Amino acid sequence: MRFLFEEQQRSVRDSVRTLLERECSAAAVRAEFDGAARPAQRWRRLAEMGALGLLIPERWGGLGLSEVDAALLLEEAGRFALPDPLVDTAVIAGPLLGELAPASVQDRWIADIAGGGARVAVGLRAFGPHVVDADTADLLLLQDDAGAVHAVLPGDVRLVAHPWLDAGRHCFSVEWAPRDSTALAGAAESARAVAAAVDRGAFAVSAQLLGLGDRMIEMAGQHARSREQFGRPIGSFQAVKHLLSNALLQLEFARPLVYRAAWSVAHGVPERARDVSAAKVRASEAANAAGRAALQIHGAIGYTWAHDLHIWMKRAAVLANGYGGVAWHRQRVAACVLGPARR
Amino acid sequence: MRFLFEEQQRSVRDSVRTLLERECSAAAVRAEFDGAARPAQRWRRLAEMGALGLLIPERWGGLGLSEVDAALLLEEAGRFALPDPLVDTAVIAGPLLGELAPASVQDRWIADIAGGGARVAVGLRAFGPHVVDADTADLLLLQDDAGAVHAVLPGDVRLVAHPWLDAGRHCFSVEWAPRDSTALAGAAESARAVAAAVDRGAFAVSAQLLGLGDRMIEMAGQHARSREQFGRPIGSFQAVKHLLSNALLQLEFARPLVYRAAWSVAHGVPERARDVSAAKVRASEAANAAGRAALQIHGAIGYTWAHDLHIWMKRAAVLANGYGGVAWHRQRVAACVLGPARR
Amino acid sequence: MDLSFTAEQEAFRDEARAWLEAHVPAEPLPSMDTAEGFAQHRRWEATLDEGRWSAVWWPEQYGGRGVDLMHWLIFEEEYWRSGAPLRVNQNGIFLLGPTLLGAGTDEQKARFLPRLAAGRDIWCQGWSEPNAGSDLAAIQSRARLSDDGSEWIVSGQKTWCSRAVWADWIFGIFRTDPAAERHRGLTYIMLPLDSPGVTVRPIAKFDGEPGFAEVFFDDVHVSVDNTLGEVGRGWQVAMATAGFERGVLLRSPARYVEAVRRLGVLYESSASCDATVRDAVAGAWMDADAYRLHTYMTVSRLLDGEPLGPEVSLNKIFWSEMDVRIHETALRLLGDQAMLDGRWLHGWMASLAGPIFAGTNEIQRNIVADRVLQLPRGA
Amino acid sequence: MDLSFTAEQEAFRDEARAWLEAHVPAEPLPSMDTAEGFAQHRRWEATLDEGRWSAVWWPEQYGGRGVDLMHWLIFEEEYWRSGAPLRVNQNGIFLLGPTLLGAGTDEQKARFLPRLAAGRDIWCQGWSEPNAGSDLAAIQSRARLSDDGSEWIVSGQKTWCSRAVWADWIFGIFRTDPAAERHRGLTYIMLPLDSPGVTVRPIAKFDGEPGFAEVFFDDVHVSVDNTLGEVGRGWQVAMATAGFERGVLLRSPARYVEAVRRLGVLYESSASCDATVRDAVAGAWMDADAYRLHTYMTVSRLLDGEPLGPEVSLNKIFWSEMDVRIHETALRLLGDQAMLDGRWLHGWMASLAGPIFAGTNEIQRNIVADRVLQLPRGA
Repeated sequence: MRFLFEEQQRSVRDSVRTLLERECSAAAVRAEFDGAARPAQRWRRLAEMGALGLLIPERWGGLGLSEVDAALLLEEAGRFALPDPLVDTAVIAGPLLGELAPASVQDRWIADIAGGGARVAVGLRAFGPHVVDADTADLLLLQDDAGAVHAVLPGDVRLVAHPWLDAGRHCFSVEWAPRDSTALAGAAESARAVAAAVDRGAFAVSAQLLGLGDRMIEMAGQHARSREQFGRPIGSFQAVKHLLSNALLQLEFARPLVYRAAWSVAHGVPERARDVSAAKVRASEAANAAGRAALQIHGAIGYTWAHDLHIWMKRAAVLANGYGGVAWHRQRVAACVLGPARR
Repeated sequence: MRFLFEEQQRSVRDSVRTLLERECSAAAVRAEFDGAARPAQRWRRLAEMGALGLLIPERWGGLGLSEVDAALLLEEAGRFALPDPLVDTAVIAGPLLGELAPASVQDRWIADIAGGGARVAVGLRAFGPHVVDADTADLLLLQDDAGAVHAVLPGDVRLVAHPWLDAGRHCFSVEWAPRDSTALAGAAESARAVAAAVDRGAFAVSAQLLGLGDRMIEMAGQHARSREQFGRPIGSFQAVKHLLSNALLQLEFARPLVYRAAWSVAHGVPERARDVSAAKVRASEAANAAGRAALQIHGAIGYTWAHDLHIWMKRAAVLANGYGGVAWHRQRVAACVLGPARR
Repeated sequence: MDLSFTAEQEAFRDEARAWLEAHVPAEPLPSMDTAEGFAQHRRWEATLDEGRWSAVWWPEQYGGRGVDLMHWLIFEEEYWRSGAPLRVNQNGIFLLGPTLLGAGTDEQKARFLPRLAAGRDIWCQGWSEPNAGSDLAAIQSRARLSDDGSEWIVSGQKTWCSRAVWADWIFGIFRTDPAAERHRGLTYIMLPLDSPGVTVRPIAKFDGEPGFAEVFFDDVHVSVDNTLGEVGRGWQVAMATAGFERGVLLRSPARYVEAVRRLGVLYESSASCDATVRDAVAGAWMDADAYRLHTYMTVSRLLDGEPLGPEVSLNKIFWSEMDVRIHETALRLLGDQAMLDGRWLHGWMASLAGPIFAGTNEIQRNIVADRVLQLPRGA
Repeated sequence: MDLSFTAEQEAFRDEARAWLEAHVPAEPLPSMDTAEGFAQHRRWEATLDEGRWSAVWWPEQYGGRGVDLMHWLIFEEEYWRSGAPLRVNQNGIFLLGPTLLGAGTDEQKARFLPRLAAGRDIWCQGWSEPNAGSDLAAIQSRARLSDDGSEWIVSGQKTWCSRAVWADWIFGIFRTDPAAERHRGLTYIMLPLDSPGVTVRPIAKFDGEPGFAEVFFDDVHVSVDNTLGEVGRGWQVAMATAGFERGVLLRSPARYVEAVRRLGVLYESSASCDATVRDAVAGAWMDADAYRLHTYMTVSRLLDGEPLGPEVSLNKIFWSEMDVRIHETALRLLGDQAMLDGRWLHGWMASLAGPIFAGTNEIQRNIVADRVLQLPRGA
């Protein structure tokens, strides 16, 4: 039992943080929230440092590492509110193609994913009817009604945009017709790989939520130290202290659940579903609570579009609601721990 | 629309407060909690001031008043943690006998109840399997499996004592055999009166819970004003201020629900069940929250047997759990407002 | 105690309901934080005034009906039930109105109130400043008398002025005695926003709409006739109604009763089998009902001649937290549709401001602790 | 990261499990807050020591097994799982023990630790005083040196001393420099409770049992050999382990894992169809699992040579609030049996003390805010 990240994993975290400080500044995130196009360079840099191939076997140019190695990187993606489809492309799609797709499809796409040449949008039924960033995807992985996963090209779908809370990413319904030629495998054969992809995705988003929460607590701390009212920093008031301490409490006790989910996904333990859902529940609740505390501490200034906070809050809300919402994951934990619900 | 108590109702409150200050001091309540017998004089005095006949028609020596007139009196009973069976005897049993019993039973008991000559213990199935203070009752009103209410004499039952949280009152299971001769009326005929008695009792306890909560907030305020730490009264710390403010908030927004329940019971409005249950839910939650806040503010001293607080907390917990627990009443509110639960 | 309405009250309710059914726009108006929406909301204020519904509890001579606050609550119930628009002049009607009625001269009442009721003047408030938020007494914006004593010359900056972007007038408190500190030496002044020297800079809020603004004053001249109440006692003038009627007027219960009704409709349509959400919906119903009844109690006390005290701070805490809970419950019911643009999502964003504006809930809890619970003042 | 246990750790677990299965009393012992229960718990400590399980992470020469804290966590998992009794000497083993190991002389370690491990000396703590609760630095109890410098002469009063009624020794901090204030001039001293001049007055707690006591010192003479650490640095001596190992040792996760397992059994047997309670049970499981994993993280960091910081204050807040939630959920499941005497009801009463003792949660939140979040100190 050794529950901490090793030196090499921490150094990945440091590298991606350095990269995102440059490529994913709050100003850049804000610009995209206000409608600017996503800069291609950021995705390229992420590929160069190996972030997109982390979970992809070496024969396709990936690093062949595990979710444990990815956890701190994903946390940084949250901390910087990275808008790019890192989870869908690199965490869900890459390994899913590796497990499920025929060799020709694998050879066409996987190396491209690892190399930053392909963005993939994902529509798994467990995650609801919407597909994020389908407009900028080079490939869509979509599940049909029977459960089979299809690799569909953008030209073969019609997108209906749904304006939503997170202006930095775009939400769509996808109209498409499943064809035998697009199916990666049959529904029955897909089930195991899809279940793994669902858990991998939900874990990855949990890690992002930790980072989002961290950053919002940091924002609130900065504000509380500098903003003065009644002749003293507002952070010296006990109401502010305790509000932020409680937010930190929730986050710090969500953290081990998320890190453990990384392990459970990486090792495919029997309790994987339970562990991922517990992580998603608690990371979602903690990130949203951190946002609410940060907003209350900021007061009116935090309620403005000009301040960064709303972007982080909205990203957290959307990620908490997506990839299986809190209710879905809570019920999954209960089912795993207590058996089927009683009627 | 005039949602306040009239002068006369407030003067009943003042009278009973004066009476209880004398007859039901914290020292007396504590002594009974430690095993002393209940003083007969207190019950007599309550009868003399009309408290036991408030809801009983004048022809049996009662005052023929309504639950609205009783509300503030019941609140005082809570404030002073009155141990005596006021609710079971005067609020539930008296009027239930008046509605349901044959004339001979009415004539035997109702005037005695109003006059303080008879204590009644009540076992209604909606309130669970236990009967409180069955050991000191002159009469037991018990519901059989079919729902009919029986008037049973103490000699005809066997009591099994259950030590429980509220040492000031005693909890029993009652072993008894329903007989035709003890039945007040058939099950079908009883249903309406029993439903009314259930709502009347649950309302009455809600009012007591308000008073219990008030007193605990008062205790906490007194302690916070006088206890010094770090060279200042602990009540000057924002953490203490906000904890107690939140407790007051819950209580003050439970209050109108309880007073409205008095009106709904008194006037038998169609929404009576909903209104009583909302009152019971919120008064229970508020009283328990007041207790928890008061305990936290008192610190270790509040956790001792020597301090009064534990008695008030335990009474509140037992009353919140009894007369239909919070879950039962919450579900009843939901059923009234939203229709049957979905499966 | 009598929880039924009188025949006269029921007739008043019927009249309001009939008028609203005939006049409420069939389609919701665009957001009042857009130019077009603001204009349409202003027209709605005029329509309301034509029916004499703008501020029913004001004296008739100023555009009201001279009815009591219980009637106002009844009107509000019908108003929210009817789906009528939000009140673009709410700060004028509910904040300035009572202060003018209490502290204004007859001339001021006649000059301002009828135009206010008719929406000809839309008002915004000027309380907060960059360094005076929770600590409102730290106000620095100044007004000095002109040499002839006929005008105030105002300089400084106000901020978080809701609806200031398109409003006509601003009211606020300004430091008129530069030597006085904190709550002293402040004066309540009303200014036209088109005065030379006024600059309004919109601030986009959480949802991106310019719902409030900064207002800059650069030697703005305004007649001393626009002083409300005594010079140097602006704090007292503002707070006299702050404690009194704001506790009731700021958020009428009908708003939440209607929100919870819509929540029930959403529950009906959702087919959700999640009993924890059902429980939250029932909880929201109890919240709204408790707030409605609590307000009846408060108004009954007022009509009985009792003064309101600092306990009204509890109201602000309660409705703002309830509002968040209602909307969070709605988002839970919406499930994977929750994050899509829509009325509940926007309502949720709006609800998040509740615990902050009009005095943060932390400030309200301090007031409750200090003045209701009589706990010792803190450091 | 490796979340599996080593073969050696598994063997250690198996050994502990086998021993516990063979030795844990079949019937629960009577409450340790009764004379008879205390005596039985003391005998259980001796039994534990015979098996060398009393304090496994202590060096072997003092009665431990010289294993690391991860092994201690494994032992605790087996201990709680086995239904073994509460530790009557917990203050000695978990509070005094680490301090003695860190600051004691070799003579003191040899003199005290083996007797402590064997339950021959049961210890209670003497921190709080009537005027020094949350504000522990306000300690007034004094110790002055005898003329020949060989003894402390102790006077004053300690309170809330858990298990002091039947304990043998007390440790605590006393003011040895009357001129020094607050955290300065205090000394950590250990005293036999049967010393002349010591009076122990039991205090009945919430449930009526004499679980703690006031201890009065009236010119009590105690050898200076019983000074722990440097004279005048008692605060630092006490806090060195307070921050370090108390965050881990005070409440091991296994206690809550076991409580949640019992909660699951209660759920199984309850036939409750209330989905909101089911949700609370699942929430309790997540709580206990989070706390367990959090502790693994903390111990892994310790074993990696990292120091622990003020963030351990989060542990105290978390377990104490979790404990209340677990018991409240159990009472909900028990329904109309909830208020009857029984293990869950008594556990609930015990849980209510959690947010108060060992530094109230308000104090812990201050520590987190000041020292983890780096917020400015308040007034």
